[in-house]
Parts: sequence; structure tokens; C-alpha cells
Amino acid sequence: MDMSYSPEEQAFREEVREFLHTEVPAEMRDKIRLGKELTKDEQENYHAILNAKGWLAPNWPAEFGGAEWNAVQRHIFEEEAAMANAPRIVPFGLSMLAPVLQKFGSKEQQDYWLPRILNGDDWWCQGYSEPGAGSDLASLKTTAVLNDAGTHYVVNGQKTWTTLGQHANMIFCLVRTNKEVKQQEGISFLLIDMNTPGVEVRPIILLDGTHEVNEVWFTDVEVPVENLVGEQDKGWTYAKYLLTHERTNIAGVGFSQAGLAAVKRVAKAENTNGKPLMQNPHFAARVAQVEMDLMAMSTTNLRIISKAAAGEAPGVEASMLKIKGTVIRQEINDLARRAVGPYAMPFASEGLEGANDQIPDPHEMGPVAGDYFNNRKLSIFGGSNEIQRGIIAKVKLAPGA
Amino acid sequence: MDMSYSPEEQAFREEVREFLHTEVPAEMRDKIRLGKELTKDEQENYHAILNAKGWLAPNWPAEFGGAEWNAVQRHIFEEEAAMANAPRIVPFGLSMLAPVLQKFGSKEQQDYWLPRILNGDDWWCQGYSEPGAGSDLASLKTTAVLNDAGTHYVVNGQKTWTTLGQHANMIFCLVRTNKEVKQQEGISFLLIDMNTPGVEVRPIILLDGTHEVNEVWFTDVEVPVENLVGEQDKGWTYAKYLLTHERTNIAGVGFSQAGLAAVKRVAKAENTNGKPLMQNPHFAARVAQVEMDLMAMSTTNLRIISKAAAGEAPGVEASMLKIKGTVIRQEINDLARRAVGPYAMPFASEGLEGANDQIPDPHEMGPVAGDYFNNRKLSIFGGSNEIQRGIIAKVKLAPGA
Amino acid sequence: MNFDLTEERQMLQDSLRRYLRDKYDTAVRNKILESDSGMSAEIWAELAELGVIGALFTEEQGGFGGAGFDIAVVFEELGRAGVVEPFLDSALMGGRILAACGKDDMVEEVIAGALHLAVAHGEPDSRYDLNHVRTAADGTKLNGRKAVVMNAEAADHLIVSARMSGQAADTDGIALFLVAKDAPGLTIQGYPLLAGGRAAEVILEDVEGTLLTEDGYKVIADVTALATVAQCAEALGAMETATHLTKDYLMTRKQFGRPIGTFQALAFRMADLLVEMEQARSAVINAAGFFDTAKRDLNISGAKNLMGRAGRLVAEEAIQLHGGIAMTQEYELAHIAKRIVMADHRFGDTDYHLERFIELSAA
Amino acid sequence: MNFDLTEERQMLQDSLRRYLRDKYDTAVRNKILESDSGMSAEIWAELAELGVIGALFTEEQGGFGGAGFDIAVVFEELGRAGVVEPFLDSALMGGRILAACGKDDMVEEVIAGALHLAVAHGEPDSRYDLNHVRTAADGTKLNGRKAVVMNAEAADHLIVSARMSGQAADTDGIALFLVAKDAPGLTIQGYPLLAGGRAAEVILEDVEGTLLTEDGYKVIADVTALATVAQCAEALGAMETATHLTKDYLMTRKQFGRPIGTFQALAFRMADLLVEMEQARSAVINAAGFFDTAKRDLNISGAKNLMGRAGRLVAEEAIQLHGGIAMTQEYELAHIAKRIVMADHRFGDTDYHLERFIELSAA
Repeated sequence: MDMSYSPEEQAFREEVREFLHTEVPAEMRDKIRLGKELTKDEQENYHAILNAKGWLAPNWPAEFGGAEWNAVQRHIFEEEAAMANAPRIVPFGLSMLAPVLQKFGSKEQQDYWLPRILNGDDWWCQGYSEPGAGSDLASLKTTAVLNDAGTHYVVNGQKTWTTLGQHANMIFCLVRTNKEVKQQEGISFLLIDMNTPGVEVRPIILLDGTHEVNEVWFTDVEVPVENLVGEQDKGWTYAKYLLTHERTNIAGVGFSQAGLAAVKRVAKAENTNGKPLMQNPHFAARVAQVEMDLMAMSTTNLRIISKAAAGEAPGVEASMLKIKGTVIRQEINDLARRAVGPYAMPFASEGLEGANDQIPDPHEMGPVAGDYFNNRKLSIFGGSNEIQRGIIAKVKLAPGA
Repeated sequence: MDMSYSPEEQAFREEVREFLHTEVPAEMRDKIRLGKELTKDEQENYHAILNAKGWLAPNWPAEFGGAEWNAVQRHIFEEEAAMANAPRIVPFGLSMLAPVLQKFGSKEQQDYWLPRILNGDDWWCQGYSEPGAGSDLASLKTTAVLNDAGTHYVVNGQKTWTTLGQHANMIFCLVRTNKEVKQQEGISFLLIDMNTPGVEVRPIILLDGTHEVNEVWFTDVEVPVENLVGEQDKGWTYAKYLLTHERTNIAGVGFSQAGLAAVKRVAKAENTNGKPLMQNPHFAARVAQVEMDLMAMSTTNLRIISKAAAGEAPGVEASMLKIKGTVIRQEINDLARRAVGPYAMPFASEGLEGANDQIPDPHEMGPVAGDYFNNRKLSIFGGSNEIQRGIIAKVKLAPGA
Repeated sequence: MNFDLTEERQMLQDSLRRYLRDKYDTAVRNKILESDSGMSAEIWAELAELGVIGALFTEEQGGFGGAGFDIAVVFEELGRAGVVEPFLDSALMGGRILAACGKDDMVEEVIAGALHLAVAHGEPDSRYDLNHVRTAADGTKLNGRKAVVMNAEAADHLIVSARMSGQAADTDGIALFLVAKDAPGLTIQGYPLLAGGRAAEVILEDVEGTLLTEDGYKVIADVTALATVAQCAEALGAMETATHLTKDYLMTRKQFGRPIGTFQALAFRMADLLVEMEQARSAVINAAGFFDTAKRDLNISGAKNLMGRAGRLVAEEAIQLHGGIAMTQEYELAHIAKRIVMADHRFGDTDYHLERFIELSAA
Repeated sequence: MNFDLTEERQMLQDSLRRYLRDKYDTAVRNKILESDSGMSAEIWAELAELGVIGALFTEEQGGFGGAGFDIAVVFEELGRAGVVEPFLDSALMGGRILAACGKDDMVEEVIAGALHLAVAHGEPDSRYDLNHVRTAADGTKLNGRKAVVMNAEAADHLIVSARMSGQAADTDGIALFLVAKDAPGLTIQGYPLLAGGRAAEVILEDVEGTLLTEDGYKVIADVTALATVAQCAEALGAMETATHLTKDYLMTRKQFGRPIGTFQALAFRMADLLVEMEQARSAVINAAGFFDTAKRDLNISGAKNLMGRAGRLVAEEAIQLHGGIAMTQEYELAHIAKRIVMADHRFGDTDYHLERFIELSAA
């Protein structure tokens, strides 16, 4: 047992910290700190900054231009990025589509799409979820039918919860190509240009007023067969590969640490009954409890990372981290809204340009109550916590487990 | 809405309080306060004291010698009895068997058994649960076969969790008289003399060292057919009648109030860090939270009682009270063990006569940790809290609910 | 003991519930949310007509109710429908302060729905402490800043607390003043609220006010007690809607080929919510029923704390049991959940009332 | 970063686990629980032989371990088997105090399993406060009363804290003395403990002791830190057993025709327990791993609080998921659950460490 970072890892941490503070614009980091959404341009700018350094694709193999960081390095970067209020990397192309292309795509697909992802030529979004499917992803109904000439699939149906689809020009989709077989066996993985006629993006406004997600409708959309990834009807396998493959940062330790630091900052400044809120024993108890939980989870995370760095694939532990990680993040969101007291009530709406100028935010915490509601999604999307519990029970209650 | 007790009810409360303090021996109440078990003689003495006053059977109709209290009066008595540390009435004959006999028993059975219950001639225990059945009560396996002459049932099998069976001379049992029909339709209700050859009582020691419950084994036990209650194979109906009929005091408000008062008494005396424990904000928060919950539940209880007094049968609310009531009582048991600190650790064993003399109990709280463990039973027995949740969900998620 | 509503209250509840069901559905309410004023003058007038405001005042004050249970009945129904119009701040708080200060003619206008008020008491650093007033009264000239003042923009008059003497945290020396909306030196910086309605930061620079009372703390404390009962009842109503929506959704929505409410883990969580709903209902009954007794504050703090805990649980579980659809702004639950959770930020949050309960029960 | 045990610790863990599985089953342990002494001299000797005690001491002290992780490994295994022999109090606490006071010869005997000790520090009104000592030292003559002294009856020597100067709550002025079991004026009133083992109220009337150190508070605080790590690890081991028993039971026990673990509500609760188990394991790793750093006390208090919360949850849920059988004294879980919950009553309970964590993190 050795709980310290190696000198190399510490040096790497210093390099990351230095880079984030010097290369990432302060205005960008301020926006993140205040819970504001980046514009498309800002997001692309951030990607370009990382790409210039060679750090945009930490998990890609070097042959495709990736940094090939191990799990510990990735963890260090995520921790530092969160503490520096650096933006998140938009993951759809970089860590969701790319691993599938690298594993199952054709040479042509790899050569064409992967450099475009690094260079920011395409903005990808993900087309998995459908209305009515929810946690039962494999019940998807969007169809793709090969035309008689065998040159195009014709796609019809609807996807939903498509994150940042409003910015995207490309979408990777799971579509049904065979209705005669078991649900999971008739699904294919298609790359679709969103400028094709018949594709329509409709915004979904979330309960905190933000426009993060969309519906994407397909009406007789023609997709060239070259855009099929791997084999027809094998798409479910590729999607599942992705789900089990790309599970780092599932615990969100960095986000929680940054969030907790912000709560403590406010609680030291905010007064109640003539004393800083942080000296109120009941508020202090809430903070302490989540901090203790976070200290423990952070070590669980490191244990799994250290296994992953040694080549062991995380199994059911990923589901455990997902549950604990979201509970802790949501608890910190709850603390943040408590901390600011009545100032949690104003509605900072992104929808109303300029309308936010008058919104009082004495602690510079941004829309804490909005964030509280927005982050209820953490336990719903990406495999709900109920789905995770089911996975844990299935594995751990199996005979001989 | 009117939340106050009527003058008559208040006068009744005074009468009850006076009676409990003057007629029930102080030594007996001290034993209850210190969490000690009463001897059989003491328990019978308490019943006799109540019977002399006409209060032993509050829920019986007057024609059978009952006090015919309404729900509010019963509640007042239960509240006062708990605050006075009066013993509980042993319910098996008085409130579990008697209502069944009064509703389904023959005239002969009523005339013979009911006076004996009031006079303490019999000590009844209940034979429902069986090993392996658990919450699935209707799967019971103890059989009763009518002999060829038609004079006796011959009973074979095993009952378990039989409370105070060690004191009992009579047991009322659910037995299987028909294996050919649906589980619930082949069960009969039998009264069995425990002195009959073939009946054996074996103690079960609970995890706190107490001997409250027993196994009762039946080997070719002959039971006269006169001891069948109602019709053969209809026993499940009678048992269910009892379960839905006799649900007062399910919330245990009085016990919780008494328990909480004891915790507060200790917490005002016990010091930590130079101050009374009650001034420790974290302990005070635990106490306050359970007190607020209890105040609310107490009103829920009164709402249901007031409906019951007006003749409405409590439905699913009884299941809700069972859950909340046990959670609160168990929380108070938890507070009690916390309150006494290291003095929660000694083991006051009833099994070792005289061995308890050296057990330190500076706050006169009795075996708080033992009680904490013992009362885990509250959420397990009498229809586990999981069973109650199932009932609530079934009723409330039904179409049109 | 009797837990039935009186006939009058039952009628009020029935007519109010019927009106809101017919006239205040999700589409109407979402349109109001998007409007500039954040409220509907028409709804306000019709509800005043229906007697909703009159029920908040005693006969002596010109109303026909005014007791704890009257207020609880009204606000439970408003909460059930997620009503955003400021009955609590403008009519109940504003009106009852004026009534306490003997402004009978103005109260009459309030009851008629014709006069709009705002209570400007909290300040940027007062959090939930009622005694914390820095705004200074130099005679009737007021200087200071008030925070998150509900309904300030729409109010005809603001009721402003200001300190005539003493330190920032003294309960003595706080007076209440009436300030006209167009008083020189008054700046109102308005903004929308997450759970609907509007509030404002109010800046007073040599603003002339009319003295209402020099016993300002007591008046504020009493009306805050009333408002807390109302807020608890409103949250209860909203929680009723949240649980109803969730029950319906559980039995309608299918996954893996069956209604998701038939999955035991979800069904049991629904059962737990219903258990907490009974607790919440009883807490509100206690807060309303003990209002005119010595146990008023103990029961109010007990209720507000319990509603804070139960409310959070119900809001979060209702969202979680729904899944994604509850995350969308247009779905009824989104608004209702916000009403429930934001109730914790008014008149003292869960911890504030925990501490107050501890103090009161030690006394 | 590396979370694997060293080879030596892995071997110790393996051999200890094997020994306890073979020699310390429920029947053996329940017999020990019923015995007068409450412990088995044979088990003690064999475990000493196995190196269990030596692992608790550094090489300098004559052992072959002594670091946080050595102690965690040993006590996790003892906890897993529900061992009631007083390794924590007699060997670890007693031995390490003697080591800190330079009593090398006695430490050697402790490691050999030949010397039994008891630490008489807590007093009837000290609760969990380490600084609270009223027992008075007049030179080497001791007068006072010690509360719930573990293993007092079986100890060859008691280590007694007593005040040489200052007030009851001062950290300065506390000395430690060695008192022989047969010292005149020493009264030991023994009794069994709910979770196994025995303790005693110890009364000192003009008892002659041998001074060990005048820096008693620091020595006690350091050894209590060690003991708290051990206690957390022991609780972790016991919680492992509780969850294992529950998992097995869920898949063995049938109701309504199927294993009860296939009921989703129960399966999900089991999943939640396993999530907490990972938290508990990490908390123990933190407490052990940061032992020799400035973050020692923060991590220990964080761990002890978390173990208090997770322990209660695991114990109560394990019992509830089992149902009736877990209520019986003879079932393994009954004893294990008592070990878990009673751990909260040693070295500061959940709230004590919450407060300490708050203080330490504010510093």
C-alpha cells in the first residue's frame, strides 16, 4: 500500500496546473465557475488549445494522435481541470465515437473521421435514447432500411436527450435494421450528417431553463452505406463496448472537490445569527459529512484507477462509483443552494439575453438552485442509479459471487 | 378541525393517570422503566388489578365484560400507561383470540373461554408463524387431521416465534386441514391445550439474551373437535379479520414518548466536553428531529383514531403508521444507546440470576443497547415493514386509487 | 377531537380546487411564467372574487376567516396547482401587516384584490434572521437596501422595515413604514424567480415613508408565523401534486414490457413517499391547529423543518421515479418540484428551524 | 500509488484468515461467549504464535510491523471472525503504551502472548473525552474510579491514568502508572459485555502505582489513534461478514416460491450496502494510510464517523434483510451485528468524531 503519487505523477500534476492557468483564458474559467454555459465558439477554442498541446485525446492510442495517458494521469488531469474551473471536454466525438471507430471502424472511416475530430471539423452528438425507451435502451424504434440499390439507408424515427445537438453537424446513431430477431440483434451503428434533408433538431428546455438537450427527428433521411460502422445488426455490441470501456471520471471526484470548495468559501463569508454560516454546527455537519464521504470515495476511485493503470478492467465497481459519485455531487449541489439562503431563488435564465444583469449573486456562485435541479439528471441519465443497482445486484447476488 | 380533547376525555385521562400511579405497584413500574422483564406472577397481578377496575378488556363489547372504550379512550390509556411505565397488557388472549371468539366462536366457546381470559385462568399464546414461512404466513405446514372417529384432530408440525409461550397453558393455532386446495383455503383455527402429550416448548434466546419467544413442537397432539373455532378450512379468514381489526396502538406513540423523555433526561445529566450532552448541537439535532417526527406521527395517529371513533375502519393508514411508528421507536432506541456512551456496552443478561448486580447503570436506563437490538424486531415481526410497503403500494398504485 | 374541515372551509376548498383545475392548467401557468409580469391580473381578480383573499382575514379585519386552518386550506390548494401569483406576500403578509397596524381601509382594498403590496424586510446579509435590520430610519427618511423583495415591481406600496435605534441585530428599535411605489429615491431592480413570480433588490436613498408601527419586530414576527403556516401548506399541496403525478406515471409508463410501478423497488419507494406525505399533512395540521396557543412557534418550526426534509425527499424522488421527462421545463412536475424545494428558502430553511426548535424545546 | 498489500501483510492476512476460519467458528465462539472468563487462553496463545501480536509492533519495539496497515490487516481479520479476545485493549493499547514508555522487557512478554494488560483511562463521567481525568495521583498513590475498563479482570497489570496537577479537563498534568493486579486498595467489579468479552468498574483507594510517564495525555492520545484505526478495521471485517451472510441468505432463503434476493426491493438494498462497503473500506485505508502524516487525525475522525454511519446501516439492514433468524442469539449475524454497533461506543462515537472532524478541518 502506498497512497502517495510518484515524483513523475507530481511533476505531471504541476505541468497540468500550470498549463490550465496560463493557456486557458481566465474569462472562460470564470464562466464555468459561475455556472454559465460556454458558446460553441468558446468550446471549440478550448478543444483547440488542448489539441495544440496534444492533450485533447488523452485516452486515444498514440497511432491515432492520442496522448495515451494511463488512468492515474487522466485522473490528475480531471482533478486539476475541475479545480481550475476549466471546461469539460465535449465527449461525444472524442471519447464516445472515437473508441468505437478505432475498434470497429474501417481503415477509411478511421482515416477520415478521427483527424476531423481532433481538428474540430465536426461536432458530434449521440443518437441513442428514444422517447418511450428510457432505461430500456434496446427497445429503440428508429429504423434504417437499405434502399434497393444498396447505396443508402433510409432512416425514420426520433432520438431524444441529444446533448448539444444544436451545435452538432454529425450524429452517431443506433438504428433498427432488423425487426425479425431479438431486440439486441437487429441494431446497427450509423454515422449521419445532420445537414441531410429530413433531419430536424428541436430544443428541449430543461427545468432550470437551460438548452442542453434536443430531440432529433429523422424523416426519410438518406445515409450512404459507407457510414455504417462495422457490420449491419451488430451495433448493440459496439454500443455496449463503449459503455463498459469508457467509464473513467464516472465518480466526478474533481467536480465534487471544486463544488465543495465553493460551498465552503460561501459558508465562511455568509453570516447567520451573527456568525459565519460555516460555524453553524448543523451546516458544518452537512459539509463535514459530505467531505468525509468524498474523501472515502476519492480513495475508492484511486483504487479502481490504480487497478485500471495496471491493466485490470473495472467491473461492477464502476456502477458503485456511479451511484456514490452522483449522490455526493447532488448533495453538494444541495449544500450550495442552502448556503446562499434567499439568494437561491432568483432565476438566471440563459434564454433571456442580457436579462441576467440584474440578478443578484453576492457570492458569485451562479445559479445554484438551477444547478441543483439540473444535476438531478446525474442519477437519471447515463444508466440511471436504479439500472446501476440492478447491475450490482445481478453480479454480486449471482451464485458463487 | 379541533385538536383538543373534550372535557370528558380530559377527565378520563386524569382518572387513568391517578389509577396507574396509585394502583399499579411502584416496583413493577420501576422494572418496566429499567427495561427488566416481569415475572409471570407480576404480569398476572397487573392483569388482575386492571380486571378489578373493569379495564382489562377495553376493546371488548360490554356483553362479554369489556369496557367498550372508543378509540380515543384507548389511545389516552395507552399514552398514560407508557408515560407511567405501566406494563403492557399481554395481548394474546385479550385482544388477539377474544375478538375471533366473539365474532366466530360458538356460544359454548364464548361462555367457557372469555371469562377465563378475564380472570387469568388461562395464559394464551399464538401459534401462527412457522420456520421457513416468514412473511409468507399462508404457506404454513403444521397439519391437523381428523381422526376416524371424528372426535379429535391429530396435530403435527412446528410453530415458532411464540411470544411468552413459556408461560402459556393454551395456544391458538393456524393449522393445515386441507392440502388439496389453494394455500389460504385449507387452514383451520384450533385451540390447543399445551399440557396435551406431544406438545413441547423450546426457548429461543434473542440476540440481547432475552427469552421472549419460543418454538412449539407438535407430535401427534390430539385436540378435541370442540376446540375448532368456526368452520374447518376457514381459519385464514378469521386470522385476517384479526389482522385488520385489531390495529390500534400500532404506532406506539406512548412508548415513543416515554422513550424520548428518558433520552432527554439522560442527555441533560450526561456531560460531554464539559457541557450537558443535550447542549451538544449534533445530539440535540438527533433528538429534535425524532421529536418533530413524533409530533407529526402522533397527529396522524389521532386522525386515524378519530376516524375509528367515528366508525371508519382504518385501511392502508395502519400500514403507514406501522412503518413510521417502528422507525421512530427504533430511532429512539438508537438515541438511548448513544446517550449513555460507553455504558451502553455492558451486558445485562436476564439469563444469569444475580449476575446483573455489578452492571453499572449510572443513568438508570436499563440495557439500552440490548433494547436497541431487541427492538429491531419491531420492523420484522407483525408483518414486516416490507410487507407493509407492499400493501401500501398495492392499494395506492391500483387503478383509480 | 375532530379532524374534519368545517363546512365553510370545505366549500372554500372545493370551489378553489375546482376553479384552479379548470382555469389554471399547466399550459396557462407556463404562459404566465413566460410573461413579463410573471403573474395574471385576471386570475388574481377572479380568485379575489372567489373569496380567497377574504379567507385570510378575520371578520374583525373585514374578512371571513383568518385562522390557521383557513390559511392552510387556501394555500394547500394554491400549492396543489402551483399558483405563482403572490397571494402569500402581497395579500397575506402585506394585508395582515396593514391590519395589525389598523389600516382598515387599505385592508378592504386588499381583500377586494385591488391593492398590491410587497414586504421589504430581508436584507442582503440578514439571511433568515428577522431581527437583522440595517436599513436606517432618520425620522421618516429611509436609507438602505432590501433583498429578494417579492412582488416589489407590481406593488402599489412597499412595507419597509427600518431601524430607528439600536444595533443591527436588536429586536427593539425596528419600525415599519409604508412607501409608495413612485416615491423619489426608491430603486427597484426586478428579476424573475426560478419557481415563478418576480422579486427585486430594493434600494432606498432618502426615501420618504409613512410610519406604520414602531413595534415592527413583533408585527413582522407574527406575520412571518402566519406566512410560514401558509408556506408549509402550499408546499404540502405541491407535494400532493408531485406524488399524484408520480403515481400516475408509474402505472402508465412501461419499460421492459410492464408498468414501471410494478417493479418492486420503485413501488416500495412510492410507498415510502406516501408515508412521508402523511407526516407532512400532520405537520401542517399541527402548525395551523396550534397557531393560537403557546405552542405556536414550536409547532411551526417543527413543521417547517419536517416540510423541508419531506419536501426535498418528495421532490427528488418524484423526479427520479419519473426519469428524464421530469427534467423538462414544460412538464408539470418540473414547476411543482421547484415550488417545493424553493419553499425551503423562505422564512427560514430546514436548519434554521431545527435550531429554533431546539431552542424552543429547551426553554 | 499502489493499493496492494505487501507480500508480508498478504501472508499474515491469509494465515490469520485460514486459522480463524478453521478454529473460530460460530460454535466455538458462542462457547467462549458463555464462558466465565469470556475469552479463550488457547486461541490467544495460538494467535500470538501466529504473529498476530508481533505484527502490531515495529521492529524497533521487537515486533515486525506496527504501521497503520499492519494493524488494519490484523484487526480486519479479527473482526471478520467476530473474535472477542482483547487483542485491541490488552495487546495493542497496553503493549504500545508500554513500548512508548520504554518498557521493552514487558513488551517482549506481550508479543509472546504471556502478559495481559488493561488500560484504565476512561472515568464514569468522561464519556469519550480523553482529557477528562479526575483520578488523583498523590505521588504514586492513586485514588479514583475508572469506567468500563476492558479486560481488567484478566490483566496482570493495569495501566492507570491519574492527574498530578490541573483541572479535570486539562490535557497537562496527566500521568500513567502501572498497577499490579493484586495491589492493595484495588477493587475490580467485572461484568460481561453485550458484544462479548468482559470489562470492569475499577476503584482505586490509596493504590500504589509505578510511574510510566508524566506525559500521559500524549501517550494516551497516540495509542487511542492507533486503537481507533484498529477499531475501524475490526468493524470493517465484521461488516464484511454481515454482508456476506446477508448475500448468502438472500439467495438461499425462499419466500412466495423464490429466493428473496430476487425481489427487486431487497436486491437494490443489498446493492446499496455494497456501495457503502466500498466507502467503508476506503475510509479504513485512509485512516491507516495517513497514519504517519499530518492528516492523521482528520482521516481517523473521518473514518470513525463514516464507519459509525455505515456500520449502523449495515448492521440494521443485514438484520432486516434476514428477518427473524437474525434476531436469535445463536445465529452468527447476531454477534457480528453487536460487534459492529458496539464499535460506535469506543474511542468516540459518530457524533464525537463529526465534531472533531469539523474542528480539524476548520483549523
